[in-house]
Amino acid sequence: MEAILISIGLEPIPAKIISMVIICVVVLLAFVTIGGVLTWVERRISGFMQARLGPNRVGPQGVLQWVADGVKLILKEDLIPDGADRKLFAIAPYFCLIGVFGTMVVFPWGKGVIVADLNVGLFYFISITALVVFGVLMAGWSSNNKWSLIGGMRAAAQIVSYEIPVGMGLLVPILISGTLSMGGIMAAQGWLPWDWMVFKSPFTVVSFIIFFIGSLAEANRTPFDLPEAESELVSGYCTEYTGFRYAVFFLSEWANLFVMGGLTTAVFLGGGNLPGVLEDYTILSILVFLAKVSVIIFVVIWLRWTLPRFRIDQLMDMSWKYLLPGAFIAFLGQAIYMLLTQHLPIVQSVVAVIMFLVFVFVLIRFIIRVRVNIREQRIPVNSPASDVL
Amino acid sequence: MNTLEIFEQIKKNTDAIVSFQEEEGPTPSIYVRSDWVLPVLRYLKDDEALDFNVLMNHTGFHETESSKLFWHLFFDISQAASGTHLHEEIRLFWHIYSYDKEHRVTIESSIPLGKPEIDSVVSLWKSANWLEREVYDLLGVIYQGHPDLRRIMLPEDWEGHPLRKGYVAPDLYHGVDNSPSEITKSFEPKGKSK
Amino acid sequence: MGAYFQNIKNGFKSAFEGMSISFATMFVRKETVQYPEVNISTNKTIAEKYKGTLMGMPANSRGILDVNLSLCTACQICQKACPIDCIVIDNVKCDKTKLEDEVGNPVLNRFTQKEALKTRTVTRFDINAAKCMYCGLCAMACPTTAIRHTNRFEMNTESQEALILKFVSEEEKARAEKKANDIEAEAAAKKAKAAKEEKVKEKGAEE
Amino acid sequence: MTSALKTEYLTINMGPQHPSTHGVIRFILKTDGEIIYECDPDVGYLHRGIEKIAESVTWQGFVPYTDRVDYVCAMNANLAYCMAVEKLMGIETEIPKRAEYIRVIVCELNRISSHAIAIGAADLDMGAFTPFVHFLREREHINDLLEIACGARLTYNYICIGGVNNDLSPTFLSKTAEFLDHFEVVVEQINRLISYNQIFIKRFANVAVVPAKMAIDYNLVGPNLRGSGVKFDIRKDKPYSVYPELDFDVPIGSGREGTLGDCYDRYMVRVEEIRESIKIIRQCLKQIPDGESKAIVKSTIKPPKGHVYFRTETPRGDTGYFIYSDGNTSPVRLKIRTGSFTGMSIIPEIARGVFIADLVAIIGSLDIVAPELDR
Repeated sequence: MEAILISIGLEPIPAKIISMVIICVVVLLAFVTIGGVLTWVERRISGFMQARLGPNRVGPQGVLQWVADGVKLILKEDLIPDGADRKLFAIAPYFCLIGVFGTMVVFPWGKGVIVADLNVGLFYFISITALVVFGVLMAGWSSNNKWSLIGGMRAAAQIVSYEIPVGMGLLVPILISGTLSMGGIMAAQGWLPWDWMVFKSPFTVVSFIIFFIGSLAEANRTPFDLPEAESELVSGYCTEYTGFRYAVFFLSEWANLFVMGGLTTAVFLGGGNLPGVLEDYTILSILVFLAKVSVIIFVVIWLRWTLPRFRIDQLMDMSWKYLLPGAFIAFLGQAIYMLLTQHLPIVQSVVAVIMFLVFVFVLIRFIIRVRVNIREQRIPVNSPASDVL
Repeated sequence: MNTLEIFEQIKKNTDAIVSFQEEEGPTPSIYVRSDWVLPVLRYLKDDEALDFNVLMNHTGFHETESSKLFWHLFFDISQAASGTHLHEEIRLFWHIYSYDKEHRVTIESSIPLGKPEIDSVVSLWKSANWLEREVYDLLGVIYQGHPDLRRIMLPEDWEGHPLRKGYVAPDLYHGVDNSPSEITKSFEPKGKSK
Repeated sequence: MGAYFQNIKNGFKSAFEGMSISFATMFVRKETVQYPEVNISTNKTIAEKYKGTLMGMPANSRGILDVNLSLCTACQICQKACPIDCIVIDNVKCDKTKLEDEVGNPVLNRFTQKEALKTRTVTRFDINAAKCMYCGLCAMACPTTAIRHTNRFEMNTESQEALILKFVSEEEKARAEKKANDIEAEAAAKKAKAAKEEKVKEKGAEE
Repeated sequence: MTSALKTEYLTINMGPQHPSTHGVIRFILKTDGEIIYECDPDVGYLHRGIEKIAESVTWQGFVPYTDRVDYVCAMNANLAYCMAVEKLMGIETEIPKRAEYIRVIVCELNRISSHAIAIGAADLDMGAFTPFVHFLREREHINDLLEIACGARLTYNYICIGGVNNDLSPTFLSKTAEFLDHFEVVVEQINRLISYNQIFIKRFANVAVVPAKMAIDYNLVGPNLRGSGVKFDIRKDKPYSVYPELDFDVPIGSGREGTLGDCYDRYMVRVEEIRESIKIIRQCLKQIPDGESKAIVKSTIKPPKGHVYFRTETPRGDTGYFIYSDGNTSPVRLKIRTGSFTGMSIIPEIARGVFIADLVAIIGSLDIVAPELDR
């Protein structure tokens, strides 16, 4: 970008500033659009999973629904409840927004398409997303609503607890790639499935599952959506919010979903890696990356519309009794495994292929179950009768 | 055991003033004078052969017509009543059942409207708690010894007991106008008295 | 320890099965009825645009009440049967077969009921559709099937007054009342005449 | 340790407008953090005075009101009232056989739809929205069927004193058979989706245990009582209508995932009752005789003077209609003892020391329907 601006005759420093502004605007707009579209995607997919249609009125297939929702929310009155801590109440949504949008600095859109490939990229990623918990806690506290307060407290307890398994889960890929930079971790993987981080060994599979569950909890998605558990806490920390602030909360929630998918893809699923011959096509790399992210997002949405929600004590049990020991074992196991197979790359590849085959086997089992279930649901009912008008 | 046998049992084992009622409807019942209700029900619950372990239902109603049943003459339940409600009374029913012995019985009693007081049976069955609160709320029966006698259906500051005959609902409650609209009035039947 | 791993296993197993079911649902027929676009009033009309498995309204569906005044005998049974007083009927003593319009043609020309029941004409038949609970008791009670439920259910209006279904218009009412007055006057005249004749007769007898 | 950490209690107002109170019910909670110390249900928001209305409408005219007592299973409420009046009039033996079978078919269909809502709402309270929508879809089919039968989808007014208002068409019978074949499989699938889910089991198991003695003491009825292990079903133990001729089981709680009488037992009793209802309807469809569908009853009903307390098994358990008649065209007193009422009265006792999230589970597992509770 900078190079293009210089080539059309700008000085280096203005060119740098202008290019930075352009990149910021582009990425910001991209995130807003993605967050918005994801709200529609979620509602549409949830509709299909419940034999409904979902929003299909605004635009083709309802794809512009999020614009209509956004306009409606922005036009709403900005209410601050009586007795609320006005300053904290006003500022809380933006903490969430910053926490999520700050990740775009190290967000690996594809091979080499990254705003700043920091050498502590992963570390930065985890730290900046922790800002979300401040926003949620502030929202819960300042709303002057007991349900919000409980929601905020739950969110704090939950996110703080789940930072640990997530961090431990990420240690395994870091161990393998030996770097914290996003680009470095992506470069440590190949484009074939068995070159991905997730299939490298049984321990990476475990750490992937732990990381995935943990990041679900951090993104406040079902089965870990306790902070806003609508059947218990009405709407949790955002009960009292309306209008634009509410829109900001929602935008950051769905953008967070995308960020989470991006991190999972980059660290475990090979990012935007391409086969050698296609390496120069950056657009293709971005597309591959986005395709993988969409799969992850689909799985997350799918989980949300399938599973019930945990209770707060079970949530803590899950984190401390199941995920954390598992993550430790995976980390130690991977270290020992790497030590043992240090000079046997063939064993490593064979294990990776076996892991991939296991995954394919599970997938086939899954498809068989799906077929059975489709057949069961298609048993006819209410077939046309002649004597009913 | 049927109601008659249970009646014989009560007669034999307690000093309660009871009478057997079978004229009214398909289910016979046992009439107990109001001050004997708690001892009789306690006996019914505690006796091993009877073992009435569940209070299915408790209710009552406001009987407006002057005494028409012969037993009123004997028991003279309205002796303590004030002059205005001399013949008006609240009849109360307890329907009890035994899951083990699989028999049921209806106990009834009546109390004068002027002094609607009776012993609570919460100490025997916990389900009586809310059932008695409901009767208190809607009929104004005061239960002696009830742990938590508050209104249950209506708001705390409601006046009157709606299930009493002749109760007129207030047209205005906390500024909410409850009087019928013009349309409703135009639909009121002329000849039909409600 | 066994329970610990059993928990993990059961958790994954049940989540696996659950996810297969919700995924399978994506491939079955969508049940949503896109209502204003799909006409749901009968099974045939719903099938035109709708692919799901829900049914249209059956023939005996209890919608908004309709009254066929040519069958109504003003017996007021429906008014009495209605538990919430949403029907009100006024009538005058007048054979409705004798009603004529301005030109002189009979207003009604087809009757199925018995002669004896034609002696009354309805001057007011109002149904408060806002209050009606569509229980069907009036239609069941009606001896001539004059009042019945239709398949219609849409009734959006701007005011509560518009929800009162008036089956007798003002001019019909005026006409019926006029006719009733005429009949009454006629009857009175006849009576007076008869009385006069009687008197005359009596006088004659006296004389 | 607990005493050192003890803080002031937090008083929270749950309801009357809360997503999971199943209607307009209010709970005043005193909590220690998230743990409930005291729970005081405040009911009556839906008190419409139906019992008072009964005193001014005709006997037949009260049937539509029973629909409104419990709109989730209006057929069963119709049946309960009509059978009580028939008993009072002494015409319960005159009801035609066909009418009795029709009553059982529609009531059991309604029981299925009511249990579907109960189970679905419990799932919804646990955060799983999809099973609820699946159950709503299946219930929609039952509504379609009952609409063929009587013309209304929710407030039926189908069962009347002396039989049923109109005969069933052959279409209804064939469509019901088809629906059952579909539903039997689909309901098992929905169970696999949610009822056997590990998270769901963990949420419901060992929560709010009601031992049999306590259940009887509080007069819990229906599935709630059977969930505590008491094998009592009025359809079986005090049979009415044609239930003695039908073969079905009474499922009871067994403590399969925890303690006997916990939320999961109550929930699973409902799941199994759906299976039993399917069995009952299948038998009825096979055995239903031809003939009249309504006994001849005068249009102006005047039952003799007297009182009756008649119990029937509705989806929310033993619903008793107490009627006192003085021989006039409307009852002197009509009292409806419903399952939700007693179910609600046990909540202060079992909701002590549980999480707020568990209170939601308790309400869901007790299957409380607000209009039935307040009447």
